[in-house]
Amino acid sequence: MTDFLQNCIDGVMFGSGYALLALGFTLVFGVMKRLNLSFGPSIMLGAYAGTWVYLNFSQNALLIVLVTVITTVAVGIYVERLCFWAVRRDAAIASMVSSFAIWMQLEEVAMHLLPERTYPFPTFFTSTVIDIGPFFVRSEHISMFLLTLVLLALLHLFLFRTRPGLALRAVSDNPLASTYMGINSSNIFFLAFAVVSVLGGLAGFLILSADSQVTPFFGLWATFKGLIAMMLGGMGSLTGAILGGLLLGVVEANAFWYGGPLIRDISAYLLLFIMLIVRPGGLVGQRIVTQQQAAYERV
Amino acid sequence: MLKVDNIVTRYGAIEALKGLNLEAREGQVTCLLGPNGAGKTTTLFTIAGILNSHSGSITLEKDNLTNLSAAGIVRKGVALVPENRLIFPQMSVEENLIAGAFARPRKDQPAINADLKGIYERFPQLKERSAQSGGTLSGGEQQMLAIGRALMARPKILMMDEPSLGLAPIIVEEIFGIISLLNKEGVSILLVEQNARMALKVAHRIYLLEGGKVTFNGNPQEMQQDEVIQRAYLGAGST
Amino acid sequence: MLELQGVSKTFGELQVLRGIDLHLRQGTVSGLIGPNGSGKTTLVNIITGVYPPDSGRVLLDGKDISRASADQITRLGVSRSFQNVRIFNRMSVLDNVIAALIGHDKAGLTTLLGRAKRTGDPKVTTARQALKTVGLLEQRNLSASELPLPLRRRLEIARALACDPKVLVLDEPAGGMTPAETASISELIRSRIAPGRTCIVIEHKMDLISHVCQHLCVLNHGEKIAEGDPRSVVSQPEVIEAYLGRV
Amino acid sequence: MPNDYLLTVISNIGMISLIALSAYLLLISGEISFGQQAYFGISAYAGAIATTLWGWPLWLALLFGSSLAALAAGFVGLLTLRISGLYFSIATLAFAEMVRLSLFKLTYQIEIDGELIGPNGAEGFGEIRWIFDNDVSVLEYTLLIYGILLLVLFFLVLIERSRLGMIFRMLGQDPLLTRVQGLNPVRYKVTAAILAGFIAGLGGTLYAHSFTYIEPQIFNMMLGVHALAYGLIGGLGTVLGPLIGVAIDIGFLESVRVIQGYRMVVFGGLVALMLIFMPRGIFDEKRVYWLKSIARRWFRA
Repeated sequence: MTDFLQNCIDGVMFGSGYALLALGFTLVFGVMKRLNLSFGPSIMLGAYAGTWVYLNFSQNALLIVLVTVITTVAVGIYVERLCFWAVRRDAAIASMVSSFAIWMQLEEVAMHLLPERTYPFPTFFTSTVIDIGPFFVRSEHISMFLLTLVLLALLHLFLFRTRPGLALRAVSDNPLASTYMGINSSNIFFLAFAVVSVLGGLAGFLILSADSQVTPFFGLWATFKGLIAMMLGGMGSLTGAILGGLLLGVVEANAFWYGGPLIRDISAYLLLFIMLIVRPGGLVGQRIVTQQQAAYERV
Repeated sequence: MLKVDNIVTRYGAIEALKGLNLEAREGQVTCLLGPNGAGKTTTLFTIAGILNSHSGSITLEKDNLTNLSAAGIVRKGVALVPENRLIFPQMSVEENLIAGAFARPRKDQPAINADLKGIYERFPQLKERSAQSGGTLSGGEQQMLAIGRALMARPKILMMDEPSLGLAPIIVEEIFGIISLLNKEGVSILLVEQNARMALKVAHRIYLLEGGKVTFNGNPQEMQQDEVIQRAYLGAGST
Repeated sequence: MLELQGVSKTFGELQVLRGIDLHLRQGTVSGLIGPNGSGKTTLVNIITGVYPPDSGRVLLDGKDISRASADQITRLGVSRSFQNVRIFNRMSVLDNVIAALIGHDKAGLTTLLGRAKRTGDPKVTTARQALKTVGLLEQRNLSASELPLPLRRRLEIARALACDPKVLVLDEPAGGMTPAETASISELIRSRIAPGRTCIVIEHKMDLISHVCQHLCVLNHGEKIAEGDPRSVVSQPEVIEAYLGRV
Repeated sequence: MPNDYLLTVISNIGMISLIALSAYLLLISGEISFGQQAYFGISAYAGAIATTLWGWPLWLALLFGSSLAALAAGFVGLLTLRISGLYFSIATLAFAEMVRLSLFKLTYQIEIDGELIGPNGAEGFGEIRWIFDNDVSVLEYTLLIYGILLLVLFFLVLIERSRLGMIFRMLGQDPLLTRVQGLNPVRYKVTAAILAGFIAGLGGTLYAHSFTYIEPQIFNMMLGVHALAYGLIGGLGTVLGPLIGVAIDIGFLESVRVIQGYRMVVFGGLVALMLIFMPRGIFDEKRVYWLKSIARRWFRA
């Protein structure tokens, strides 16, 4: 029982990282109704740029965070213009496949930047273990968890308390109507990608920093974890992204403890597969689906 | 007030508007009638900047609107109540209304709040449901919301695209009541409508569109005197 | 012919239909009117099997079809059009009608692997006939997406008609049309389509309703508030209050 | 005498074409599968086990591997009936990843000629010696691949012209509308999934015997999404579309030395640009229709 609870604590801590990644997916999906598969790889490229600066120039933490986030945003905007803005509005599949094509580009660029398999990623968390009764938590995980909460609160404020936030939600709700309100949807897509990339860059930095190393596989890893967490929670839902991230973290932590790394990975996919079959809307998505149906019936 | 001068608009190779002229006068209801595909909605979209015209000019009072961005045109004082209402289904009624004022500058906030109150006074049903999400409203209420939302932009001219589409006769009656009330309060309206009989009741001036061109313009009396037009636009069976 | 007994349906917390009874006689055109959100489209969706009713029964020729799926109901002879026109946009006009006929073939292996349009296939003749009835024969080789709205609505009718259905359901056949276009489609329905066929027509345009319907049913808030001869129904005060207004 | 490198590229094009065709078949019926690599992989392992460990002839192994793949595809198709669009894509991806990860656990070895042979988890599955044992030259094997590819193409052309093909395309445009034409989408969705699984399976067994070594890592998402991209590049209007896509990637880009090391940059950019201007590929429905009408006019003249 203690083991299980300890796993759950670890899972929640790590799941908060997944939640951040899922938020990135869910925001873009909510606004554009499209999947950005190259979200993970753009974070990876951002982290590579950060590592490159770390190895060659400076070990200043703030500078590396900045380089990571700015590169992620730049790559995110490149992806947005090429795979989303330029692609026809009615071709959602084309955008998804296109973002995948760019993924391969990004991976190759990263390999040219730093050709080795693994690089150390700067760690700025002092690693200590904190005991709480029979349980223990690593301090870097606590900082990650707290930072996630802060980012989440900021995102919520942005979406529900600011004008750009309102515009973003309007475009997400009815893109055509928002044009008539004088909202420039192209700018909003741009904004959504920028916001998501900032989130992604920070999430990537937190996760890699806790891990203290970076590999080219981080792109694949981040895309998959974010995607799974979003689908588990429900596509396009902010609450869903967070719940999905935490659920994924908890399930993985337990599967790892009782079965090892392979079982951990399989369990994540199995969970996703079952969720999609039994409850495609995810943890909170079902309610939204019904609401939409009711709205449709009335008009 | 709003002058459309010799506008040509194309969809790819197809010319949807072939040199269209019209004028909407201050304080009047101007109505566009015509068959499907005549270019009525295209005209509204071109004025609103959602489509770009190929040649010609559009002016509102002294402002040249030709090929401004959609956002810019809303800011100049043209608001559109779109076909099929197109409210924001997941956002609350209040958020829908606030979104309507999006093009107004931030310093207008006190005025925006006052306008919101004004809309609620005009449409008490919307106030009752201000926290409900837009998608849960009935068709007629959604149309009211769409009108209220457009008014939040404080437009000089309000363009309405088929406000009666798919609505029950009693609701159509109500919506046209709102239109003529707004007009009496001094709002200039450019109306596209299939329901010619209702439109004739509120319009000051009628434009008939056919194949991207104006084929007739005049006041409702003149239109009712012309038998050919009568038969074509009011329907054979109508009296 | 087609009979509804106590049909109810709820979406989430919203009760869209409450105990609807309806009886359609063979060969008559029945109008279904009511304010927006009164449940007309939901009723049609239940009749055509898009979803099942929560309670109550739908009988076609005395046979309970309320649990049958949409494809089974179509094969039993109920065809429909849609309020928001639905056509196969990446197919030609003729292929759209042939598509409807394919659904009525027996699904044996040889039929499935046989060519969709052999020369001299009776299906092509039937499809052309249906297009001719609605006046679309000349446009048969156009891509369906190129048709303007009034012709799309006609294509939907042709597609439904081609299968020679027992019951034909038209959901706002004149939606988005001008008075002249409405007059022309209502004449088409009255003279070419309705004779000898059981039809349900949903429409807000009372001109069309009074032109084509022999029977009228009014829904409000998911309940039937009036039914009977169109002329007497439209003069009932409840109907005027809920739907027509003082025209 | 054609050189072996060229032949390898050519046979590679043939085998990858099979998985691209399988993704294409689903694409035209309106489903985007990210998981066709699972069926490719299942059949690769099953087919290789059949010849190498059980000593079956290749044709039987092909049939066995592909049928197993079709069975799995049908099973997934049945489970995922209720979902479509993105949900379907992600579900297929999840299944494919489960298969790939399970292959890491698959150990089944038999001692043959004093050597342990068979799949061994992450170590992979080597010594698939059917080609050497039966003295089949690279050229002969390439011909075999293309023979099978031709058969599949012939079958797909047959389907395209048939009622079944029309039903697939109807499903791809509007499932609800298809349903109210009296067609049961359940039956046709599963049919499409099984056929697609079988075709991917053919590619899988052929692949295993051509490369003589397979490991779980080969059957990752990259393979599946490539398969999908090929159809979208070549065009969704004709069965030749996916083949053109494969030829452009493997045939053209792999052989142009100048872009060695930057192949993905070029390919990725190319795909992204193509999708902007032709979202349904080079030969989409419209262009195919146009070409056909030109051909008909030529034919008559």
